[in-house]
Amino acid sequence: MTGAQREMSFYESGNGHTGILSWVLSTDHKRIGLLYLFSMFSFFFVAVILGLLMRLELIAPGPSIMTAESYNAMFTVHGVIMIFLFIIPGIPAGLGNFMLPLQIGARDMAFPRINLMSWWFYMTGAIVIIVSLFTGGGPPDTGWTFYVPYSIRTGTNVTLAVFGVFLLGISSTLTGLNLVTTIHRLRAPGLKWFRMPLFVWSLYATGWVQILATPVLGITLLLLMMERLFGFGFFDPARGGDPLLFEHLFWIYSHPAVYIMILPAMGIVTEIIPVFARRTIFGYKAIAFSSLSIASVGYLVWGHHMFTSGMSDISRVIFSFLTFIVAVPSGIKVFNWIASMYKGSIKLSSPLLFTVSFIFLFSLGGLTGLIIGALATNIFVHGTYFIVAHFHYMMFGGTAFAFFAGIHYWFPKIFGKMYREKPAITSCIVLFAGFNVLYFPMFILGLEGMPRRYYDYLPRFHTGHLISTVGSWILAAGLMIMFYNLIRSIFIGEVAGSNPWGGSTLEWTTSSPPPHENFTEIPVVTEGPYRFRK
Amino acid sequence: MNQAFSNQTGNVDNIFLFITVISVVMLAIVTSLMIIFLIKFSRRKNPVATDIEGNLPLEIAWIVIPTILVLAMFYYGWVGFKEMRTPPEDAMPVKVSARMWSWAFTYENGRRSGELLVPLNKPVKLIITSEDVLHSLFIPAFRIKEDAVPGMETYLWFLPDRTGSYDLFCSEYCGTGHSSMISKVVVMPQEDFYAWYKKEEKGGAKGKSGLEILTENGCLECHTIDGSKNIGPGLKGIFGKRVTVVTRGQERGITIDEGYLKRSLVEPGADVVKGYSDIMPSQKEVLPEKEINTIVDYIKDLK
Amino acid sequence: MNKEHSLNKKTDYTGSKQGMWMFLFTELLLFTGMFLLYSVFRSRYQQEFHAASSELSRTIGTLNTVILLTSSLTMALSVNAIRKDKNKISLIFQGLTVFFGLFFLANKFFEWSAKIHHGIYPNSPGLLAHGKGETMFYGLYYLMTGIHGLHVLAGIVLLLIMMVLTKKGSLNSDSFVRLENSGLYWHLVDVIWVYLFPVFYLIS
Amino acid sequence: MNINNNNNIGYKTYLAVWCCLMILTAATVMAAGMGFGRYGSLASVLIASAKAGLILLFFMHLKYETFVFKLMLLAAILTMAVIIGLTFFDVGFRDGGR
Ligand code: HEA
Ligand code: HEA
Ligand code: HEC
Ligand code: CUA
Ligand SMILES: [Cu+2]
Repeated sequence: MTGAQREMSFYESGNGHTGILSWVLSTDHKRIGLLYLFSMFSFFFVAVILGLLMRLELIAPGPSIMTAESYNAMFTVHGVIMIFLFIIPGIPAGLGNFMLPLQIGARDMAFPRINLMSWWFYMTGAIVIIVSLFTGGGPPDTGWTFYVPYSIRTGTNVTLAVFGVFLLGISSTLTGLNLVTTIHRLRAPGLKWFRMPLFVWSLYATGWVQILATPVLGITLLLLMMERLFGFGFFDPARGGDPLLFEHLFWIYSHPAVYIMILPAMGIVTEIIPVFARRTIFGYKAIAFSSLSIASVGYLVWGHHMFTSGMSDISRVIFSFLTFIVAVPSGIKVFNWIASMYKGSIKLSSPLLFTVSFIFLFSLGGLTGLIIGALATNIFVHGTYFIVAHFHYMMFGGTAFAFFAGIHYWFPKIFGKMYREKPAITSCIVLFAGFNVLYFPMFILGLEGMPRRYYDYLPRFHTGHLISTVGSWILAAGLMIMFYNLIRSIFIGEVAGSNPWGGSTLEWTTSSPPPHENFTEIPVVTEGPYRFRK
Repeated sequence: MNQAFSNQTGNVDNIFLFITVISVVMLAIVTSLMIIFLIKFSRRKNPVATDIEGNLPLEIAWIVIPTILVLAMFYYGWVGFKEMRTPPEDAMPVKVSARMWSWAFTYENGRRSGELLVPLNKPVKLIITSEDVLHSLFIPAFRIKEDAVPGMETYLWFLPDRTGSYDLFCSEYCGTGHSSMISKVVVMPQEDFYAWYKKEEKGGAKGKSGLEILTENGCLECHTIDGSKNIGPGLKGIFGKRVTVVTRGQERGITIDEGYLKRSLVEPGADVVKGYSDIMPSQKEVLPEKEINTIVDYIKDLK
Repeated sequence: MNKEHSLNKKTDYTGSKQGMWMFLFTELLLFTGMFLLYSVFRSRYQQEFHAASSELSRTIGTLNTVILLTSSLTMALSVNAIRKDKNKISLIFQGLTVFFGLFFLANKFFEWSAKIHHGIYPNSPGLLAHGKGETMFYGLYYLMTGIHGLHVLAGIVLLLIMMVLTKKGSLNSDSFVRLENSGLYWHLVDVIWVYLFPVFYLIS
Repeated sequence: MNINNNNNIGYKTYLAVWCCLMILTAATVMAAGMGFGRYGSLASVLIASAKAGLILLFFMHLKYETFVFKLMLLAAILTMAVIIGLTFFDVGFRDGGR
């Protein structure tokens, strides 16, 4: 985009189509990654608005701005969008798609057409979900967990919405398949397994979880649809079924799914710290292996969502034990990150500031995960706002903050422009503050006994909810600053060089934005990542 | 959180405290180290970084120490849990039946109540089930909770050691009325409790009036008696009216008669009034025959 | 789809196969969900499952097993043939495989319609009257053989496409990975049936 | 690539495998007929696994693939086992009614 000698970027090079078609029919991983990012953020905004409306409803006891039915539909749609349309595809299919081939020195993903297909599945699923909101019995009101028997009995449009989620599941599986195969097959010459950037390692672990867990969601949702349409009775005790089996099946997917969300986020954090500390990462192998072990042990703990469900006592004990085991590799990562700052030469730019916020919020959320992983305390706080606080700390404070960090870090690579640093820092601080004002009171509310998914509450919970609602406004302000800054910079930002941060991984060796096939010449790798001094 | 309302309260709170203290310490260590490093090794103060690839003893330490800590947490959580799951032999059994969106507590002598009344200092065992969808019985002051699952019995127990009245919530999402599925636990001195326990139910031998039954059984959570619509159809003046119902997927028109009303109570899923969901809990084996008849008569007269 | 793909890469034989295998894993896990339900209900309703199973025709079940296993043989042989540049033979074997697949489906069709004729299908009054265990058994039977049948159907469609490609000559001894992958899919569907057969027809 | 690495499987091998499969099918039907009770279901699962193994190894060429493929299949199978196994800690030990 700058000098005439510069190669054409992937924005400019033609692919036989023009206009919008050159995007939605493109098999270029960079274009698909941007398609994902763009569509994700559109849906994300819908869900944010729903979240803000929910908070508004909860600002005071008694009905405020909506009916119970609409509130129930809102947290369901909020949850479904945030989980299935935003945070699960978020990093792997958005940033991962864009960065993975660049980081391993490949020209594209292993299956470019499947890559495009998965975006189409994603869009179709999203459209089906949107259609389900306005047709039939109206938006689903089951919560994102779709627990039977309520989800079988309710007259709302659950069947269609669930079908939409099923399609999203296919999309996610295909993404995972592509990630894993790409990493196996398309690494540049010399890029041995233990020379890969750690973001790639985390995508590898994520890909496997997507492949091996998502089909279980598929069959679970299929069963739910069949149950509604044909009445098999698998979950209906009157016919010999067992409602707890649905919970098992659902969490067999949905617990590993939280690692689909967090692993790539951890990967981003691991990329950013060494670059801004200008030193190598501490404990490369430990971080790589902890990704793999989080992914695999993550399969063994789904029962911790069912400690009060009536599951057998033995399995409650076993699942609690296993839950504590997964906490250890997460801890290893946190300690490695901190150690990687030791004796660095740190520049606290906005990507690093988001990363540091991540580490704090993730640790707080994760440590509360230990409280709810212990049996006796889980029985107390399960189904209360304590859980709501835990998972917002993990998904938003964790994944989304890392996502922010990643967006800021790779922004110059993706768009070839630089954003303004001051507003970026401001937005991070405002987001961080708003976040804690919004979600920390929820821990207290939970301990006082406030159940989740309550449209209305007793007056004694008022203070906490009020503070929380105010926090949601602060957060929204932070979000607005950040997006304004980023979007503005796409158009009128200063031109960024190919390597503004002095990064040492392969994506920084090509121009910004990268050319159509990423590299003029496939690089040859001779050493591990994060070498800043030669 | 420091007042003991039942034996479980202290039990759970101690474990909570144990894990929280460790967690806060951990968080403090992590955060302060991070901030110290950010300041001390900022580019201004430390322009040249030192590469450190790893340090085996350190890495082993931060694998082993957290492992020990989490195992301790698991252990205490388990011990506390065992206590929560072992009711004493002499606990007073109370059957709990959850349905959209009310609770019914049935005592050994058949006494029924919509609130949970219990005697002070006597262990109580709740045997919980649901008539329709999942619910969860949650008493925050006692730190206990267990789901009500259709077709299954689950249990809880506690030993109340202070009189008073405490909130009882439904904490598993169960539909529109989930947030109003609230009741109370009333812990009373033993004499008071037994006086209530032995008393004849309201209405005595004559039985309750139709409206009383509707109120006590949560019918009015979904139905009105003034003709307006709610979750379910209004009950005023429906007798003799023609309605469209969905029977096994087929629509058909019927006239509401006694047989239909009874069926609506006992087998609500058989004919679902068009425009409504099939969510009404069946009253089969919940209400005695006599009371069902009373209701039907009451609805007939509700003009 | 569009041109940019073709300038991208030479096909990666092992990579394609690896992708296919991973897709097969997702199929396996899809069925795992159903086998999970099966094993739970089987352990809960031992007697009833036995009784219900004896109402299924072992003859048809065995016949279908033989058919599918044979179709796997012809499938393997067709891949073998194309590698040795014997496109004609390969085409014949592919056709045979399709034929066996259809044969299998026809049997399934008659088996199902007989049962449905007897009033035994999900949510039918006839089935519900048989009690909980049998309701679960037949529910699982329809679910699992149904979804399996859909997979057979998908395999047939896939093979028909391969036959066209073989005929056109775009599959040959240099480029046969698409046929090999279709074969992998076909064999996997077979493997699943190998488990479905004893699990539904042979409960003793 | 080593595109021809498993070219040497002949018709004979395939036919032999098919024969084994037929024999195993006959065996499992017969075993079921004899009514071994509890061991019967174990036997039929074992026989099915033998058949599945044959198909995987020969028809699907797993025997001739690299170690990576085998490892991945192992991971998938382990996952399946874990899913079913852990669930049984619940359904096998639940004391509430059913
Ligand atoms: C990104 C998503 C994400 C992540 C990463 C996690 C991570 C963890 N989660 Fe969370 N969780 C959710 C998202 C997530 N969770 C969601 C969405 C729900 C609710 C779903 C619903 O019901 O709607 C939920 C619910 C949930 C429950 C069920 C609550 C209930 O409903 O009763 C439990 C119970 O055990 C739990 C535990 C844990 C644990 C132990 C971890 C661990 O992996 C955390 C590990 C991290 C740390 C421990 C912190 C860092 C470590 C250190 C600072 C080192 C020192 C630490 C030690 C002493 C070990 N989670
Ligand atoms: C990623 C997941 C995610 C996110 C981001 C949020 C965001 C928000 N959530 Fe969400 N929430 C869920 C997932 C999420 N939620 C889920 C799964 C449930 C459970 C549903 C159920 O019970 O079934 C839930 C439930 C839930 C409840 C409980 C409902 C109840 O139990 O009654 C409440 C109540 O206040 C709430 C509020 C909010 C608010 C105010 C926001 C936000 O709107 C706050 C405003 C946010 C911002 C202003 C910015 C956020 C920015 C990012 C996330 C990063 C974007 C990244 C880049 C730009 C790079 N949520
Ligand atoms: C969870 C909500 C709910 C509760 C509680 C409930 N109902 Fe209903 N009821 C409904 C719904 C929804 C319908 C309409 C669908 C149907 O027919 O099943 C209905 C239908 C009926 C009808 C038929 C009305 C008509 O117009 O045809 C009667 C009579 C009735 N209910 C009586 C009762 C009585 C008596 C109780 C209490 C013992 C009760 N209901 C409790 C939801 C409820
Ligand atoms: Cu009952 Cu929620
Ligand atoms: Cu979990």
